[in-house]
Amino acid sequence: MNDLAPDRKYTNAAIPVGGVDPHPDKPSGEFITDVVSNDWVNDEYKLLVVRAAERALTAYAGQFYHLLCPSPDGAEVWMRRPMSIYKVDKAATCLEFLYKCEGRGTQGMATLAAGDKFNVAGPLGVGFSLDPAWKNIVVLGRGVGLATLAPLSQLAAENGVGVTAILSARKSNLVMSEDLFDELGATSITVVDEDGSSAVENVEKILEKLIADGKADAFFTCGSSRLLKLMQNLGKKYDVPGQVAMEQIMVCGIGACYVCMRTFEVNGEKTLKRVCREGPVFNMQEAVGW
Amino acid sequence: MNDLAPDRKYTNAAIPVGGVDPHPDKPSGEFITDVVSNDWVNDEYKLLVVRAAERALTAYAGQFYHLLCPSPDGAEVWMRRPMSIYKVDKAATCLEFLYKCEGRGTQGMATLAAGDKFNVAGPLGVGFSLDPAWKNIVVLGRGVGLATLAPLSQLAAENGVGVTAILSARKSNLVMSEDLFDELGATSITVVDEDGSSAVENVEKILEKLIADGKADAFFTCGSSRLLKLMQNLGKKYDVPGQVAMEQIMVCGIGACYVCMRTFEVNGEKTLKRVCREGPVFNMQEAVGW
Amino acid sequence: MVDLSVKIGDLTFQNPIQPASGAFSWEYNDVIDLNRLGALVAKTICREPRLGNPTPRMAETEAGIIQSIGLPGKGIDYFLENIVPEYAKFEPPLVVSVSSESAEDFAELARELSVPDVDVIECNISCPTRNTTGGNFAMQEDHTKMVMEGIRAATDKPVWAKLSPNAGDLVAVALAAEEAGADALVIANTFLSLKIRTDNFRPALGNKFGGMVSPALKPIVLRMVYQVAKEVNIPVIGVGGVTKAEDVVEYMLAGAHAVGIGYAGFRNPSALTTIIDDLETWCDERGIEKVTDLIGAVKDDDMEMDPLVAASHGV
Amino acid sequence: MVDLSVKIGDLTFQNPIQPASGAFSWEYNDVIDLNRLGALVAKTICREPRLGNPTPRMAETEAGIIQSIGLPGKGIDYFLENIVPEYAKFEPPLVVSVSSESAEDFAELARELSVPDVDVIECNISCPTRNTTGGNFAMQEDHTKMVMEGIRAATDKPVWAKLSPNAGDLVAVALAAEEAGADALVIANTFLSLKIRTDNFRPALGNKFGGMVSPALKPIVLRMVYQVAKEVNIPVIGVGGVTKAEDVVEYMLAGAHAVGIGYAGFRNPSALTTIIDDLETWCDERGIEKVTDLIGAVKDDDMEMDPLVAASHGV
Ligand SMILES: Cc1cc2nc3c(=O)[nH]c(=O)nc-3n(C[C@H](O)[C@H](O)[C@H](O)COP(=O)(O)OP(=O)(O)OC[C@H]3O[C@@H](n4cnc5c(N)ncnc54)[C@H](O)[C@@H]3O)c2cc1C
Ligand SMILES: Cc1cc2nc3c(=O)[nH]c(=O)nc-3n(C[C@H](O)[C@H](O)[C@H](O)COP(=O)(O)OP(=O)(O)OC[C@H]3O[C@@H](n4cnc5c(N)ncnc54)[C@H](O)[C@@H]3O)c2cc1C
Ligand SMILES: Cc1cc2nc3c(=O)[nH]c(=O)nc-3n(C[C@H](O)[C@H](O)[C@H](O)COP(=O)(O)O)c2cc1C
Ligand SMILES: Cc1cc2nc3c(=O)[nH]c(=O)nc-3n(C[C@H](O)[C@H](O)[C@H](O)COP(=O)(O)O)c2cc1C
Ligand code: FES
Ligand code: FES
Repeated sequence: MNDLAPDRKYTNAAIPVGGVDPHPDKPSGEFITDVVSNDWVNDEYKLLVVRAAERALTAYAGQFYHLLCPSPDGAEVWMRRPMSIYKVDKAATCLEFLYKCEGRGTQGMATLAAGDKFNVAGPLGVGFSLDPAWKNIVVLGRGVGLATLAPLSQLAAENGVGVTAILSARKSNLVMSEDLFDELGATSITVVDEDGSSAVENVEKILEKLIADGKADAFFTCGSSRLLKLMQNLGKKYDVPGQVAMEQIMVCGIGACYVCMRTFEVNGEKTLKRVCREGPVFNMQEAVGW
Repeated sequence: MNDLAPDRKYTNAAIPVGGVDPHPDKPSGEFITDVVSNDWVNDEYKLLVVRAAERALTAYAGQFYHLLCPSPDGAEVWMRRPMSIYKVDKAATCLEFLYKCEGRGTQGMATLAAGDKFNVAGPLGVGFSLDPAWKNIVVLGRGVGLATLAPLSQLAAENGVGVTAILSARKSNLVMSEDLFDELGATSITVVDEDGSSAVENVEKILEKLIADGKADAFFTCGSSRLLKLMQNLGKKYDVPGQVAMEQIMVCGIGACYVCMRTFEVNGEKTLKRVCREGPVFNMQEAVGW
Repeated sequence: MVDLSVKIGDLTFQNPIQPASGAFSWEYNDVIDLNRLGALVAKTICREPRLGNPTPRMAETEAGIIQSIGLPGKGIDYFLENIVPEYAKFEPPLVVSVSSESAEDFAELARELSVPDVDVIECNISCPTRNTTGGNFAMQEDHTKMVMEGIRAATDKPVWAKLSPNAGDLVAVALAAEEAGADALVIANTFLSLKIRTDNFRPALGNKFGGMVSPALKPIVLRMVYQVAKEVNIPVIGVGGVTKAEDVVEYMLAGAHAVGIGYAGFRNPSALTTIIDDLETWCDERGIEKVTDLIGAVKDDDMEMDPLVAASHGV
Repeated sequence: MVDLSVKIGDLTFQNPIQPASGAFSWEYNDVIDLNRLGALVAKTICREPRLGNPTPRMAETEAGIIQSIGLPGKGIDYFLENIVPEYAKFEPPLVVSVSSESAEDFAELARELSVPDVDVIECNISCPTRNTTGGNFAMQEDHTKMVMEGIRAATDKPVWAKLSPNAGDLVAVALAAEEAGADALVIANTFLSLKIRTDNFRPALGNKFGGMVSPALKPIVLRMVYQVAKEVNIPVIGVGGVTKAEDVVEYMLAGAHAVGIGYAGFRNPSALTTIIDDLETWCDERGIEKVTDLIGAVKDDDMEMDPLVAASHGV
């Protein structure tokens, strides 16, 4: 005679690690992952490693997962949070997310501990693509934008493409992924606000040098409107193609709700696109900043 | 620039263990207690022991606390749950609650572990009272009703009043508090459904015997409509006064909302009373069952 | 330190935090210091003693509760004799909520309640489980006007009209109440709701329908307060889902002079006084000198738009 | 095993679970098997390409979200040419939601949408951020009647009217839609709401007002479905806060023939198909042979009353 208990049940058929996959051929799914670790990388960022079912490991650079964050405070978090895939470790059957602890969602994520379950939907969206003609690319990222660019560098390394990574941050102790980029054989250049090296003019000089040296067949960026503008200008000036990963608040993450739209300029005409479906990675010259 | 974080904050000034008490003279308060233990007593009941600020320890038999249960399932439990005080251990500065795991609230309580915080409001309501003229009383409880009657027996013991406790349950392994009653020097009689000993006719015989033996200066009951009716009838027939602890769904627990009303018959006239304020303990003859 | 006092009509309240009717009684003095509240608000009373609705009177829902109490009470005579003196022991102004099924009786009740210890008469013309012709006058502007005019004529006390969130055109109802002479508007009462138990196919409440109460509903009530405050020239008191100081600020930004609090005080008996403390801190931290500076201070006249979308909206 | 199929007008749906308009698109096929759904429901389309409202279009609230998307889309021509064929690849009937600011255009759109691959035309006459004379016809019964009559005359397809929870007298609006020839009623759209940020004093949404969506609101919408289903003779589809099979049962007990689901599919992309599975199990465990046996099966004709209270209510 207890009707109150089901009052708050949510229903899903998320696929657990080792569970039967009802739709092995579908590109995306809802998965229940097992938290392996969730450690601080620096004062503001954490790295979450989760073990996931096989199909969840098909994510590639620039795609994202939509995460059902636990609550930081005993009340519900009502919407999922989009997060770029930072690393897919096929051998360990693990996904990694690098995230900045901001509001309730990411603060809730920060509470996850080894052994916890974590519901993730994905992989979603259109990620980065590499033109076989490109021999050397430049990735320029600021803050947590590096989380999105890291797997691109891996992709490039795997395809024998040389990478120069310019890592921008407020303070040197907030520069992440330097090791990761190094590991992948990328040349990394760190610029920080502390010593003024991250100033647009300085980054511009670095980029022009790379172009001159034939190290910039394509540009990639994420995480800063200012740096996007810089790359757009240089890209136009020197005819360097580019891609940018955009962010927007999302609801469905799948393309249904039209919450995540941003303005783009395609062939001189302004239009709106869904960051979750047509993106999050877009032609750099079409983006209108954010 | 983060306005979302405070979205779900609740505000209170509950008094923690060792905290400053802004209202030492008020009869009730909102307290944050520290969970000491929370163990299974049998298949269905758990005993929660919490350490509380000094003023929280003034509870006496029949009074209750209004408990802010944690969530069993990641979503909120919206209302407090009333729970009788099972034991006040002044030496250890602890409160104890004996509860049956039923719906979301008590299932949430069941998740509490040593070291957790638990918000309780109280003590509330009017508890049992003992007439100095009474030398021997009979308490008759079924199921978790015994949780409410246990501290009464302690009160009686402290006042040199003899107690016969009739403990009724479905199965013998669900009879709780037998030890507690024994400890307090009460004579306890266990009746169960399994062997038919809990049948009303049998309990009636036991009660009539106690009356005949002069062991029943007053009746006390809690937890069963059927047993209340029995005691009311015998009480009327043999002129034995009595008290009953009633239950009702509550919102405020303080007397403001009028959610917890029950029908009573006072001097032949029917009237409604608030279980939380005029009760939960009432003159047995005035109760109209539940 | 911030001045938290607000004026509603000629009355000054030491702060904008009031309990909501039906969610408070002098018995809360067992837990908190009632003298700190902006006002004391008694539970709605009726002429005759009423038993109220069948039990259960409350059921939990997915995110909140529904309740149908049915205005139980011992009637106005008992109230004046026994309850008003209990409230009179405390300092904040006493707001007395009253309800009736007829306009004449409503006016007569207002007259009888016009005793020295009563400071404000709050007209509960919006009890959601009463019907539009029998007590829930606030569903329609003409009913609202009629009943409020009668009350206005019957008393010199400030009269506040408590409106219904179930009305379709709340602004019209609000304007009708203002025109009839209401000194302030209390927005809003509870949302008419239903819960059916799937275990026994029965309504969860004895009275079938109930009024929903939940912090979840704040954005809906806030919208109503905003819309009404823009149109009327009398103060609005926002009631619905306030659980923290930021919610008080949000209601005031939307145009409210004060807020009423129900649910939060059920959840945390010490909530109301804590919210007063937190509001003070919130204002002090931001250098706000008078809490009244927040009233209607929402910045909505220069909405930032995506340039492309703005163009498509003709901006 | 239970027969989950339901008929709405002449159309049979394999089960009573449908996505809600705006919360679904054929792209969900990336995650779930669309052929299992009761129906496919496309996002509301308008005649012209629309950019929709300024961002942000969504904000989280205490218990749910508010959103104001503004019906963006590429217009009816693109829709007929490119989107309808995507839906046609799947088996369930296709419900196409449509909105307009004028009755004439609404009728004309309905005519143009009457192509073979479209099975139902859902008339979104209740977009909460449009005004009563410009698209939110469902606030008033006369507007509803007028717009629905035009649409009825323009098409032979089944037409469903999506109603507004913000209307004061929903039963009157429902009766008007029925009289105008609607084949079914979809109850309800979202609750007009506002959130103001206390950090910058600005509305949280680019469009200021938004529609609230939350499981918290289910008891309010359920009450509306119950009240309307008692009065009309056409099927009602309940939309609001369904997150589990028990919610489907609750809506059906209240009188709904089917339910629409939005939020739950956002939270858990696999929710809809799981709710279908769970509903089947729920019925089988209780020996319910046809899910249609649940429709209107609430036991509300013999409410148990506390005897004393019953007496006071004249029962
Ligand atoms: C495709 C995509 C990939 C992303 N990848 C990463 C990543 O790898 N690591 C990482 O740390 N962050 C990433 N983000 C941003 C991340 O989604 C937000 O930081 C997160 O949702 C904030 O949630 P919260 O509850 O902590 O903060 P909230 O309290 O919800 O918001 C805090 C602040 O973040 C802004 N914000 C909220 N949601 C988003 C959003 N979806 N996009 C951008 N800003 C938002 C709010 O406007 C507010 O200013 C990504 C966003 C997108 C769209
Ligand atoms: C003064 C008082 C003292 C109590 N003391 C104890 C005690 O010491 N130990 C104990 O186990 N229980 C006690 N109860 C009962 C306890 O309050 C309920 O079991 C509890 O609230 C159920 O919460 P839940 O969320 O687990 O169940 P829910 O899912 O809320 O409900 C489960 C069932 O319990 C019923 N119920 C819910 N609330 C109450 C209530 N307030 N009173 C009675 N029935 C209710 C419901 O109708 C339902 O049938 C007491 C109740 C009162 C009023
Ligand atoms: C148990 C309960 C009883 C109520 N009784 C009354 C009442 O007697 N008169 C009245 O005008 N409102 C009554 N209300 C409504 C509240 O005054 C208030 O409008 C509502 O609870 C919304 O505010 P909140 O979200 O802060 O709770 C009652 C609400 C509850 C929960
Ligand atoms: C992001 C979003 C977009 C919506 N778009 C539409 C729409 O285009 N047309 C419409 O009729 N309803 C729309 N709605 C309302 C839903 O169809 C539905 O009525 C509402 O979400 C309530 O159902 P739920 O509680 O299951 O989410 C939208 C809702 C959301 C959350
Ligand atoms: S988040 Fe729904 S369309 Fe992108
Ligand atoms: S629970 Fe509020 S009066 Fe008893």
